[in-house]
Amino acid sequence: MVEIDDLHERTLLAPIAHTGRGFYWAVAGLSLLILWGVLAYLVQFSEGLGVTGLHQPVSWGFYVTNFVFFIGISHAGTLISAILRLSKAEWRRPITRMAEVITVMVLFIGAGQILIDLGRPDRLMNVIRYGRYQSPLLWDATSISAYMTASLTYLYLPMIPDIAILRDRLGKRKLLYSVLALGWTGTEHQQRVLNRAIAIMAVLVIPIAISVHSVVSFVFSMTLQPMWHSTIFGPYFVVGAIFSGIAALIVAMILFRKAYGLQDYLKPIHFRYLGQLLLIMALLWFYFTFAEYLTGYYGAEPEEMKVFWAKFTGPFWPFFWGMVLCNFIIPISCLVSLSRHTIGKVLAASLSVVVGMWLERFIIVVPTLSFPRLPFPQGIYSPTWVEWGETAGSFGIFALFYLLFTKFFPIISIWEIREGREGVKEVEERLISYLPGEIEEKT
Amino acid sequence: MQFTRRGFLQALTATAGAAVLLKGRPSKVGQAAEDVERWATPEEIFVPSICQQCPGGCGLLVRTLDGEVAGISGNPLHPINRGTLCPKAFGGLQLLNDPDRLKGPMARAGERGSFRPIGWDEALKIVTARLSDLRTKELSHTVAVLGGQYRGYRDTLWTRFSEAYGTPNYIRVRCLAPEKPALAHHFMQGVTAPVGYDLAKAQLILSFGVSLLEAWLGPVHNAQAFARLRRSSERPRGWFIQVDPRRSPTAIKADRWIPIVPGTDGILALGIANAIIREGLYDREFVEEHTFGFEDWVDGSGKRHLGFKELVLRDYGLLAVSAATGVAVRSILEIARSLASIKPAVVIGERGPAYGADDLHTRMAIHSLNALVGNIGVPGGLLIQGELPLAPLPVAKKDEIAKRGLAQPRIDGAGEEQYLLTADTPQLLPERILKKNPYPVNALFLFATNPLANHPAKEAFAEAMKQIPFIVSFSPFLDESTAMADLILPDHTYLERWQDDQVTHLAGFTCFSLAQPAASPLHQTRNTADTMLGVAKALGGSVAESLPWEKYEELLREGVKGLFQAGRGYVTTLHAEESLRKVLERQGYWVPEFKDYDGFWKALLQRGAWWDPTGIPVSRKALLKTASGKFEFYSTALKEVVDKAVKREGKTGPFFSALGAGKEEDLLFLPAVPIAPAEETKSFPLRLNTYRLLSRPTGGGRNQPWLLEQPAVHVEASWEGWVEIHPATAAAAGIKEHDSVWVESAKGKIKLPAKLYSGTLPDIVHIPLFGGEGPNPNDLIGNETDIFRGFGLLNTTRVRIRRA
Amino acid sequence: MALWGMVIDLDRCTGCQACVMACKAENNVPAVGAKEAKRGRIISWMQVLTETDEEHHGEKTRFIPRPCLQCDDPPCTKVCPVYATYRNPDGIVAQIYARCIGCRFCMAACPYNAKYFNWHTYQTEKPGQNPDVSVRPKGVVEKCTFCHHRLQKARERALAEKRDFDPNDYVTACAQACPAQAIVFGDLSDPTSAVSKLAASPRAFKLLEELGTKPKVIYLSEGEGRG
Amino acid sequence: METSDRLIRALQWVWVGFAFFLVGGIIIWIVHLIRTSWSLDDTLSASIGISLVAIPIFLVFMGVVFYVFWGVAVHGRER
Repeated sequence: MVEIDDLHERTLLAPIAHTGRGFYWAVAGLSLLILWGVLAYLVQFSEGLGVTGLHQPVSWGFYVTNFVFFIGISHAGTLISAILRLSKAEWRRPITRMAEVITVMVLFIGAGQILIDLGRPDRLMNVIRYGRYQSPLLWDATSISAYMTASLTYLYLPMIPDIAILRDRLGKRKLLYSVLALGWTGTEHQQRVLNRAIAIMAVLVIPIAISVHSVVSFVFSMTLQPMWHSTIFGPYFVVGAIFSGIAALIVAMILFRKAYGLQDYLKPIHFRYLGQLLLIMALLWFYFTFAEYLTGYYGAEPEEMKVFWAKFTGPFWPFFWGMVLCNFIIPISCLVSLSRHTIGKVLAASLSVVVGMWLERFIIVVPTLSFPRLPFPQGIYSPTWVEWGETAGSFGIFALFYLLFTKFFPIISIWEIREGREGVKEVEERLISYLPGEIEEKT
Repeated sequence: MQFTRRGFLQALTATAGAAVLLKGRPSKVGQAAEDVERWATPEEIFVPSICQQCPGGCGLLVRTLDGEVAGISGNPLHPINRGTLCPKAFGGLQLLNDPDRLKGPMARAGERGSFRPIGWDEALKIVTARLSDLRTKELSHTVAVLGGQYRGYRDTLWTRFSEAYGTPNYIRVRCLAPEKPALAHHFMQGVTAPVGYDLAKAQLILSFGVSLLEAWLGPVHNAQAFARLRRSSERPRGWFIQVDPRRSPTAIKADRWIPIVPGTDGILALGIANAIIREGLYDREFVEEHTFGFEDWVDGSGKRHLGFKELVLRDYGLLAVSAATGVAVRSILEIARSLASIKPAVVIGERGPAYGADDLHTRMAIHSLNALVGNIGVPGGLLIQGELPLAPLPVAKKDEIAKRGLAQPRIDGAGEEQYLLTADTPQLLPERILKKNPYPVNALFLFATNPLANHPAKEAFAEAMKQIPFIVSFSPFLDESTAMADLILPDHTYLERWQDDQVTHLAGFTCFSLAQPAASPLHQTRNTADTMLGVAKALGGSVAESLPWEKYEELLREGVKGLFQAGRGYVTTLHAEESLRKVLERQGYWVPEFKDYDGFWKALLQRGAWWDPTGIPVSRKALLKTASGKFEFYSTALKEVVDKAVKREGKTGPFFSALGAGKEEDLLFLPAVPIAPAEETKSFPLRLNTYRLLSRPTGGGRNQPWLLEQPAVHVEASWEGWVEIHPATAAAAGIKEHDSVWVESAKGKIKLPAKLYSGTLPDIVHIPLFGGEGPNPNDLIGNETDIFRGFGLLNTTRVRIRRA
Repeated sequence: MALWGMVIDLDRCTGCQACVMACKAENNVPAVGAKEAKRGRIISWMQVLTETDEEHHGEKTRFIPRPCLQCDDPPCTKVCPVYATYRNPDGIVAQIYARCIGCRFCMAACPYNAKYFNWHTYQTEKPGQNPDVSVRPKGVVEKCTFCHHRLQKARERALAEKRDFDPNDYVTACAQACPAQAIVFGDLSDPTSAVSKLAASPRAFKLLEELGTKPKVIYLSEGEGRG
Repeated sequence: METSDRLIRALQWVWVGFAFFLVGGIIIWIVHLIRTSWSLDDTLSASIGISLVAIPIFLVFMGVVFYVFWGVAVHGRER
């Protein structure tokens, strides 16, 4: 193994240089989950969607919930790293790549949920040949493919300098790295081109990310179903997405911090800032939920109230109150004071938010379908092992690809850390420039 | 040889072309022609047929493509259903193509239940050998024939066979005898033909427990009448009151649902009579001139007799009636006033299962309301069912053995002792066979009936069948009873056989439906009529002479000749032509449509039915045929029968004591229903009421998936029976919707899913007669017998429920 | 162009389900079996819905036979991503079984729940089926088509007999089978047709009319009392 | 310019070509959607409206990828 002298490079390249036993255990566990998911899908593909718990009024269930959930998590990455990069928040440096990787991985899995949900996946080409833009599903397809290309580019560009380091320092996979590094030698012209490109992408990604999740919500709000057909769905889903995105990011950061010993890169200060961001989003999310249900309750249309009471006191009350508990009560109580053992509190809050947000998507999709407008005979939707299998498989695939990514590329962007250390003086001047009045020269 | 594509096609069409000319449609000429046959459009013929899924007798139009049945729709010309159908008719498609149908005759191999297929000739040989052996041993009377719910020439054939063979035991196992008048009508009006109800013109229908729109004799015809009652251009919207312990779909569609304690319909009727009489709303003119026994009267020997009016005013005060029936006084008054004011009205009190213990007097009480408000002899009221002018068949020849056999007493004891008034008492069969009273049964024929499923005393029946040495079943399916048989001679389904149906009892017109086989038989089954004609011929002697026909078709052809020569009625034609003929007939011209009988027969096969719409006897003279020529509240005919029985057996005899020992003398002959004291209900608090579903065909329809999947509309159920429980009663027992529940009676217990249904009185649970494999309410029903109609009492059992 | 529509008189309808079974026989709609039915996957193009109004003391129950209402502004065809369901020139919302990818978006969008899904392969070629209607494979959505194949056959028969098409030749299986003649089918655009006259009755109302889907099945409410 | 250097450069062209192929494919698909909706006369306005937003965005992506490739891989080497 080549001796790597620079301190940062050594710690940040450590995960790529050698793989510990933990990695193999993790891969084994995750591949078990994936096996369960693949098995479940094969059974469903041969026998039809009848093996799931779906039935006549409730034609959508776990898969659509997972679709919205994973697309929601994808907002963690580019949106947060783009905003932090544009607002020049220095503490973003170790976080941006981790966030962007979540986005790219989870987008593929999110879009994959739609394929799993199709009754006839073998006729997918029909969407290409006979697609029609009047259908919100096609809006989804377009905006998700735009977001996918945007986040892939936005992930790839800042990695070029790091891949160049890998090409020079690391012995392994020289050809791959040299191709991907696009001949990066760190010249001043290349640096200027890269910075300008990243700036453009940062600006471009934010509106696309917002469009993705509002279009995902249009799949529901464009229909005439009670408690779906409402104007709040667009922003509500975007807020929910950012909320669940930050939570997922925090969980990933804590896991990698522990696994790869990145304690002095991901300091408690990072978690305190992200925790506060999570707190703000929790309050915002609660505000939107409160607004939606209050308007529904006050308006008291019979069909709306049927679904409303089904959520509050009817068969779906455990999921609804579980959602409120996980999304509001636990995060607020954890995140209010982050001075002492920040990591533990933030981890608890974000884990509960991830679970809560999955419940929130479930509460939006299933109750409305379970209580249609006309007195249609209703059954209660209970998912079968196939649906649990595919959910577990999706989480497994996401975690496995994330783990493999850390084996090929540094999870924290080395050149940005170095740029941060060198540019401290420049940051100082910028801070002073914010202050009013003349800057008297300090001798 | 290298075939170019074009060459191949030319060769193909050439052979196909030849094939077409050969037999009128492409025959199977080698593999290549297979595709051609599939491409060629099949020959589409619509064959009229008759639906046998219930006794309604609706006309079908079966669509056949190259001889294969591809669809069923209503026969637009048929007078009963005019092209419309009920849901069961479409189950016929699945009945025909049912994979579980027996493929051919089978004989028992080893112990009961295991069978080996045999050929038809061998099967017939076995039957003939057994029957002639019994005849020679002078045991012809020990042969019993059980017949289910059918009518027409199949019934005539079996009657002739039993007479010619010499057995009195041709027993009909059915709770509804549509071709005979109800006992109440016979005793109060002396009619011999069944009484019909002019539902189409009635302005008010008051129905006591008769689920018009679901069961009872032709729901399609009743639905059409109901539709005209509700919305028709000629008259305002009619009024429909349903008195029923259950809020059945009929009660839902009624303007008023009157929940009532099961079995107390008669008491309610008398309560209504009380209200009508007290407020003087009854039809004074009709009651004074055309009824007998209304006022108190003195008979020849100077003895004072209680009149109907005095009976009602004395015993049936509104408070007492309301307490007994659970119907509020206000409702009783409302019914009475609307019944008296809305004209023409009709009160229907006639249904398959018995109302309760005292069924005869209950029906007399209900029927007396018709007289009170003068519905008799007016359009929109009661009618008499006309006679079908079929050609009389030569009398069956009876040789010595037959005469001696027929002289023997019947095994079911119908017409003796307390069952004096019944034609068949299938309820008593099991115990009398077991006790070998009056004699052991050596052979049993089961035709269109499955006693081990739909007979209330089915466990006893199973025991009884074990002792019968020779059992023959004609069922096309291997149902419970057929599994116990020694020989199975499977019958065609109704789409594969010659078929007739003489519909009586509906809107008064007489209708004879005739059907040729719609499709060639799918399996080696045979029309039971042909089988029995074959057996008769093989038995020879007087049996062969009294059943001379080669095939069932010839019997039909001989009988239908009567219609041709009747000089009235028409083969059904398009509506326009029909109305023209009616106009002509009113002026007395009846123009024969056909010159010869062949033309008449072909047209009848082509159009499906013959009917005589005109001259429906509505007049009072036709309706009141009693000795006094009046409507008899106090039935003199019943008195005669009772006096004869008393002379024969004395007052302690079984008939008199069953009829009403200890009651006041006059109450026997008046429509007096005793108000039973509230009985103690300690161990079995709830009452059980069974009912028939519109979607369940006779014969159980065990394998008609469409009908099994959506059996009912008022509850959410599919593929299995259920028990309807009032939400309050269910909550008390901790039962939620769809929980499976044990329903227990003194006799047995079954497990069914519970359906919470608020359309019932809290202390009654309802179980549909679902048929098919599932748990059977007959396991619960006690074996009380209705002494007037010989069938079991289906709504007097007391049960209790608990969560399974 | 003919505007095919249907009037269902709820006063006459007895909830007997003859229309349901006639539709199943005519269109080879499968019976899904006991297990699948218990899971709530019954396919019934025409379905009689029972609306009970619990609050009223003598609670009122109403039978509503509900085919596909063939809306003129269908919410289901808007959302289909592959043009597998569309409003054809005859005004009937048709379903292309060969193109449907089974995403079930149209099922979620239809406020009347008139669309049904083949969760398994329920129906295969069996004897006694109607050859004019194709059997649907697993994984596709199916719905009432106003017996559209009967319209095509009626047109072909008119062509074969060299006369112009008579609207009365075309009637749906449910309208033909209804014993109470509660279902009347015909051309709404022709003012002399029975359907148009009935549609003008004061009792006429449309199901969920406020949603603006402009359904072509018009219901006549039940009458009260006499007259 | 040893062989491995030329191989890397070729592979880099392939890598960027693949990116162009992807984004270009999506643009062509959107155009195809417009054409079908125009030929079927099925809400043409929706297709055009969305493509007015979508196609420029994808073109921008193409631009950025090309700009980076040109700036880093081709010119940036020397200066």
